Amino acid sequence: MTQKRTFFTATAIALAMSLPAFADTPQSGGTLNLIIQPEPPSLMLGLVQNGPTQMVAGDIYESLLRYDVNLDPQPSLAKEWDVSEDGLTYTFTLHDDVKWHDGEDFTSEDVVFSVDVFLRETHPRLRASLVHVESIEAPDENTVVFTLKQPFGPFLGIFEAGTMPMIPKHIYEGTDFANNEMNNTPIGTGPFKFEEWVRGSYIHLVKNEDYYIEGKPYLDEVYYQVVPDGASRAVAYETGQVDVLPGGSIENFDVPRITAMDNTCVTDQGWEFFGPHSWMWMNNHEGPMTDVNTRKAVMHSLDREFALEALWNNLGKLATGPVSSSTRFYDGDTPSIGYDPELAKQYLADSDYDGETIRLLPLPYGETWQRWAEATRQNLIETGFDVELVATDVAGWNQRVGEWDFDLAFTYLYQYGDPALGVSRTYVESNIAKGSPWNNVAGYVNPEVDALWQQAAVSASDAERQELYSQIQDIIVDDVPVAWLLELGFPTIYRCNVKDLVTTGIGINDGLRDAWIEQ
Amino acid sequence: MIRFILARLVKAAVILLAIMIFNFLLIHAAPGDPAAVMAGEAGATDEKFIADLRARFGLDQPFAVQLWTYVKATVQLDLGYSYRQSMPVIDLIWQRLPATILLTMTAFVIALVLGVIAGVLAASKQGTWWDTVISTLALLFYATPLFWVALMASLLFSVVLGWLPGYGYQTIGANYTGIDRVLDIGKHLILPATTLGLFFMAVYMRMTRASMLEMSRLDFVKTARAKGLSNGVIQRRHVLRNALLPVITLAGLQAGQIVGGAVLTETVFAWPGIGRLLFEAINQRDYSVLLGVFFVSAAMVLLFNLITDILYVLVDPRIRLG
Amino acid sequence: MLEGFKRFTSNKGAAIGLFILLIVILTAVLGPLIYSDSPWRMVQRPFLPPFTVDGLPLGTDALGRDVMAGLVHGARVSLLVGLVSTVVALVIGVPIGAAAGYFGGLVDDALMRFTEFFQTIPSFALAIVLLAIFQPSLFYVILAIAVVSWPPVARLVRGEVLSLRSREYVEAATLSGQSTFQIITRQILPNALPPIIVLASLMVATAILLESSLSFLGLGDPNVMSWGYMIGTARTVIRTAWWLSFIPGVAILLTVLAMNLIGEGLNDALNPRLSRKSR
Amino acid sequence: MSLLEIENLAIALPAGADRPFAVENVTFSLHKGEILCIVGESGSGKSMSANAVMGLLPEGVTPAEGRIMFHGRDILHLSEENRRDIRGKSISMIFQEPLSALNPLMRVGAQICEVFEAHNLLTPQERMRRAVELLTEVGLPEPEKAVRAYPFQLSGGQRQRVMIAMALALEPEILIADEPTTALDVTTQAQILSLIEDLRRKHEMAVIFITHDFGVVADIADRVIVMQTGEIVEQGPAEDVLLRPTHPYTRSLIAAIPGMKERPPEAEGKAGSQESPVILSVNGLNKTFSTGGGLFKQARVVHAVNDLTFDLHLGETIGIVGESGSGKSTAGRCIIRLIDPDCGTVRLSDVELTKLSGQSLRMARSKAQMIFQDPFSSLNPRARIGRILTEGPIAHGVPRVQAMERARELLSLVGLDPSAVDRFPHEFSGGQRQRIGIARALALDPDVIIADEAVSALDVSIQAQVLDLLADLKARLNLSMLFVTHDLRVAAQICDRIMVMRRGEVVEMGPTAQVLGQPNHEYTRSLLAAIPGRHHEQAMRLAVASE
Repeated sequence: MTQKRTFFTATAIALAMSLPAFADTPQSGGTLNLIIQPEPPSLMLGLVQNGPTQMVAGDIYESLLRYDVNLDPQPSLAKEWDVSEDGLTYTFTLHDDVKWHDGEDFTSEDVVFSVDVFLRETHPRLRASLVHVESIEAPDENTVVFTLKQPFGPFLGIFEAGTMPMIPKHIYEGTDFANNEMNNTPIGTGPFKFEEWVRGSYIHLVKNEDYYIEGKPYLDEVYYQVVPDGASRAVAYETGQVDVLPGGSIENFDVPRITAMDNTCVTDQGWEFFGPHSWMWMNNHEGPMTDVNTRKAVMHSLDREFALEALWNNLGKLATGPVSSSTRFYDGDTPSIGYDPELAKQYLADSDYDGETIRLLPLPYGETWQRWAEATRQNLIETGFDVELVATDVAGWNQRVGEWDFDLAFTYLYQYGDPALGVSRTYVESNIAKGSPWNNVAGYVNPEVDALWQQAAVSASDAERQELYSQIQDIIVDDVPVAWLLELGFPTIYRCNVKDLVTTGIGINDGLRDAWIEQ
Repeated sequence: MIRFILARLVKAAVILLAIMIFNFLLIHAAPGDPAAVMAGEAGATDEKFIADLRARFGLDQPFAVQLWTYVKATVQLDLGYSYRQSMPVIDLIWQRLPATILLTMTAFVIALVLGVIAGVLAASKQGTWWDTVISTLALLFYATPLFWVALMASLLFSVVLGWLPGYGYQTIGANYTGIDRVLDIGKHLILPATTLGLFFMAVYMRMTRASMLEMSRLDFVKTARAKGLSNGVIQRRHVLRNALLPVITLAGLQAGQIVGGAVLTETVFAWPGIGRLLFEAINQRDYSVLLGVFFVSAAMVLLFNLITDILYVLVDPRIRLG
Repeated sequence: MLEGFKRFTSNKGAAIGLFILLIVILTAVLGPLIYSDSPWRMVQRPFLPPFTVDGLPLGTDALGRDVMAGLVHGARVSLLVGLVSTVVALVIGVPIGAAAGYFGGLVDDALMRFTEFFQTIPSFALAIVLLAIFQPSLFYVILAIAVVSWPPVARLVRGEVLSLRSREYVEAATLSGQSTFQIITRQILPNALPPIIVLASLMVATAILLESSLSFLGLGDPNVMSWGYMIGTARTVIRTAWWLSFIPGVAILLTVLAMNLIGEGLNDALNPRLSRKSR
Repeated sequence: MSLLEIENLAIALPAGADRPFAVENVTFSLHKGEILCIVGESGSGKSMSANAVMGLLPEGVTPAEGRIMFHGRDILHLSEENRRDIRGKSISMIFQEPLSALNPLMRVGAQICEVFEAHNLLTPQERMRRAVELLTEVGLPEPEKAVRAYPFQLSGGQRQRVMIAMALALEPEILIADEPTTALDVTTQAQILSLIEDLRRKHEMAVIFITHDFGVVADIADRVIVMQTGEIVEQGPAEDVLLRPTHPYTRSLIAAIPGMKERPPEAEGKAGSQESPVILSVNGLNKTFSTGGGLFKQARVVHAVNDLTFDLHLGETIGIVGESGSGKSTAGRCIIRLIDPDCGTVRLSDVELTKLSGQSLRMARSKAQMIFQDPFSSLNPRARIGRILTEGPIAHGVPRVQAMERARELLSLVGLDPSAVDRFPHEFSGGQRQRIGIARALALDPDVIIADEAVSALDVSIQAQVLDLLADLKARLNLSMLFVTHDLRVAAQICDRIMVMRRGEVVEMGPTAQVLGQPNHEYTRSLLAAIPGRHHEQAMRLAVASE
């Protein structure tokens, strides 16, 4: 089976989008002010890949592909690509007139350097995928060939800027990457260039006049404003000082009020690629949560509808299991995990829980999470648990979760569009290791499921993968190793005259290439 | 006098050194491994990544070595490097410090000037409704939580009335220059500086009032009256000057509290100063930034104290010449 | 002493302060009996304004919890933290100050350098760091507040002891063969008590403020409902539900005000420097 | 012709004071050029009338009745403006404590210039010139430099001279001096008194001189007013009042002046107690204080006690006499190790005190007890008298009941009711407290008592009583005593031998009669010469004796 998709013009992309804004002709000019929260530690996307960094650096750096809201690949630096029938060879053809911000030419050599040298050293998440890669070659200036050792289903899903940003070889080759001075003045190929960063205040980007797509970008200047306080961020939008509130920049409580304002639009699109999925870790290693009945009692105690309504403004959905509905191979037909206090009490009675204090770790990411933990504690207390909140800051949370020093702990993780990339990592036995809060922290062990994950990842057939993943979801939901909560809905709030703000499944993190302001 | 200042400087330096060691010990006693935090934010899962980070930040060195390195570097004003923010700590602080100094100094001046004026007024009109009103206000300000009054002020003046900007340091994206910029910053400064100053204003007011009343009872005031001096001259020249001595001492001591109060004010008003930097750094366990901010704020307090000492010397001949 | 009490109650401000404090104490002691349910219980729709629903006089917060219940339970925490941390601060500060003042010389130098050192560190920032290290729980909140508030006690006690040490009755006690410990505890400290009591009452006020500030920043004990916590959580919704921050703020203000008024009243009553002036 | 007429003046005290009026029915006049002394004990209201003249009554204290006529106007009813005009210009005033009466933050010259400024006189340059002239006139050394000095840089006597210069600046008609020499040493006091005397003559000023000291009165007064609890009990020319007092209160005051009564002959005879055994032997005692030393500053070294050597015999009283700063109190405290001496030995009975420490020192020290100066600070205000008197014995192992029994006996011994054990110190008067202090010193049956200015803070009549008590106890219990005082007359009354100290050194030591009668040392002579009222002493003594 050969897949071949080629797109040439921006209008073609726009046509493929489901967003309604393209009826108008884009207008050039204007300044866009966005909130950035928290202030990113660095803008060098090759070194730091957290949310804020990616949001700003997504304008500066690009990768070979982008993904639409259905997670289908779209052209970016690669104008076309070809996957061999055996699923082992991926050939990318690059745009031929792309230049770095400092004027140097962007070539296939840069791609090889970025992936094989730079990112292989600095990017742990990509490194995990690169184990499947046999070789990366640049037969000519505009062609890059990836050869795999064996088929890897989700491979075409890793060519996104946050996973595989293109790094300028002429700047970084042979240097100490982490301490290169140029990290403070990032050079990419993206639609906007880095201009100035006043720490604690704002990051200023300006239009890349030499961008390879004629006419783009439309905006002249972009400011990412650093406003550390949620209420102040809301005020900044209200008083017109910023135009865009990306997901998570204001407290959820403020969302209804802000979205009710004039000339204000809201979308929860642009998160499909990440598929932020929240759950409570349950400690399967030791303590009361080792008993499946206790875990089920917890699961059915949780009034997630209330949380969705009171805390998340009905943005997002109830999770039905380990896989987000926006992630590929989702299967909703799994055993019910809904709110049922009576059932919860029954499971609790059947369990060997004998009244010990359950230590619940909230996620130290602000008000909503804190409130959620408080509501959850109350839910559990009403079922008959004795629960104590353990206050931590981010560092303490990381440490406790990484060291399995908890009974219940809130968390949420991205799924990166494919179960093999973002789901299996938290359920397979091989990923149980102290020290990291992002692996199989719960300590879920099921050899049968492990085998299925293995099989699904290397299958080249989507149909076969779907079947395997459905099977996995069924088994895991029945084991309740963790208590799944919500598929989080992060609303992007913006002035309605800002058009084409979110055009891909990665949202604003994919850069403001297409955005324009209606005058 | 130079001797006196030199002696104070040496003392300050010793305290500063002690603070360095103390801070280092304290913060390293904290749970939470900075490498784990950074790895987490990078979305990393593997051990190697964390180990690399630890090595890169010297976190794998013996404790004593880390301490010695820190003290040596701090003495040379090298406050380390924040890997979380990819910047030398001293640069981070330099960026934030002016905003904090602007805020605290303005608050301090507001508090001192208004506090002393109100205190003098209350003392000279002791027992009248002036005194009652001023003393009651002072009592209220003294009892009001700083963060709460900041919240209420921003609600009232920024949200409801829309008179003043309620957050930040300057109008976002306005890019004013010259006098416009000064005015813009000034406008942003009013609410945070006033709310921060309010508590201290109450302190200075009460102190000035009490001190004025106490001085009025002293013999030299009687002498001044016996000379036939007018009440105004007596109050100004004899009572106030003497009454200000304890106020100066207190003001110097309070300076440290103002820096602390700035953490709350800066958080509520999104003021980009070191108070906010401190709170962020604690949340992220950014050791080098934490140590740096602590060091700088303690140094600021010591500087304030030194200035107070010098002022005291200038005002009080008994210390200058005795 | 009796005369002092009369002077105290005849002071209008002190009487008001005492009245408010009594209400707060009553609330703290009896309130939780009336509001015996956990203040964390979600009882109604979120964000009900005050006086709109029967049985919920002050409305509900962001999770539909009873604000009145929170206020009542918060009184207990504020008073507890205020009192206990003051006691702990006294336990640290009084011996240090007494030793420094009584023995003088090197002991004084060492102890005062130590005290000065704690005074130089911005105390609020120190409290934040201490809590960050120990993880916030009621115990550590109290400890952190005590640790940052003892230096003034030590300085005050030192000053008092220093001046009392050279009093002739102390010399007489020395000559009569009493031990140093006896002299400090029986001759000196009882006479240093009035200013210590005054300072302690003001410290309670400061401690309540500190606790609320820490809780406001999210560094309070998450299992305990406190006024500072209530404001901290309401801060984000101040635009839509201003009363959620306003009401606990007033509670703090009144309690701290009461403590300050009482402190001032005690000061006038116990340190009647003015009354011995006329001669 | 009288310059100032005070008629029927009554001054009301605020509610809650111990009496409704500070003074009542006060009527007197002041004549041009005369010195009028108002004399009385503390609480007699002697300063009040003078303060009323200046309009400087303390807050809450107001004139209730009467008038004060000055140049035909009633001062009490003048506007503030007019009163200010009088103050400093027509009537000026000096105070008891010259340090606190001067603004510590202003130069002396500037404070003098202010007087002219207050009345809009002269240019700034002229004012400064006048300030220098005035300082010259009041006898301040180096007046050119002195105008630039701050008060703290001057000595007590110099400060009072500055105050006087200030008061003289506008050549007032009346100078009110409110106990101007009480805080000064006796030699300085003599100088200031003669300065006031001189200036009065030169400027033809009238002076109202308020004092508690009949010696001072005898030295300078033209006329005398004696006050008791707010009322004038006697007034008249100095000689009449001093030598022929009509009111019993006046008589008792004069009789109470130390030295007014002859020492009983048997006391003189006992001066021979030199033959009795030595109970306290002090040898080569030294103590130096250094102050203000620091990293960058030279320490200032003061020899407080320099090579003190003497023996005290059983039953003997030695007076240690000197002015402030002479080291007399330090010497007393070094002997019983309240202050640790630098070197030298103190042998008490057979114990060498200087070698002891800790518990053994505590035990040995019970044999030397002290009576203190200030009756207000010498008793723990929070302890009942019973506790105060028993703490010592109990610390030395006496059972509580027995100690309490002894306490009652001691109270009777010092002339107090034994029931006093249940009361607190503030319930007693100054004199009674001093008796309690004596009882406490006796509670441990000491071999030696050191009395440190034991009667200096007391009013003269109380002083006499306490001195009598001490003399009586001494005789009855055969006490050996070191009597530290600044007052030669007090020393003369109770001591067998006198030791005169100056700047840490003993300048003269000998039997009382010899030291006071034929002093060897120049300094002793100058001290004796400075005793106020000395020249009238004989006459007054005769007057008292003739009663």
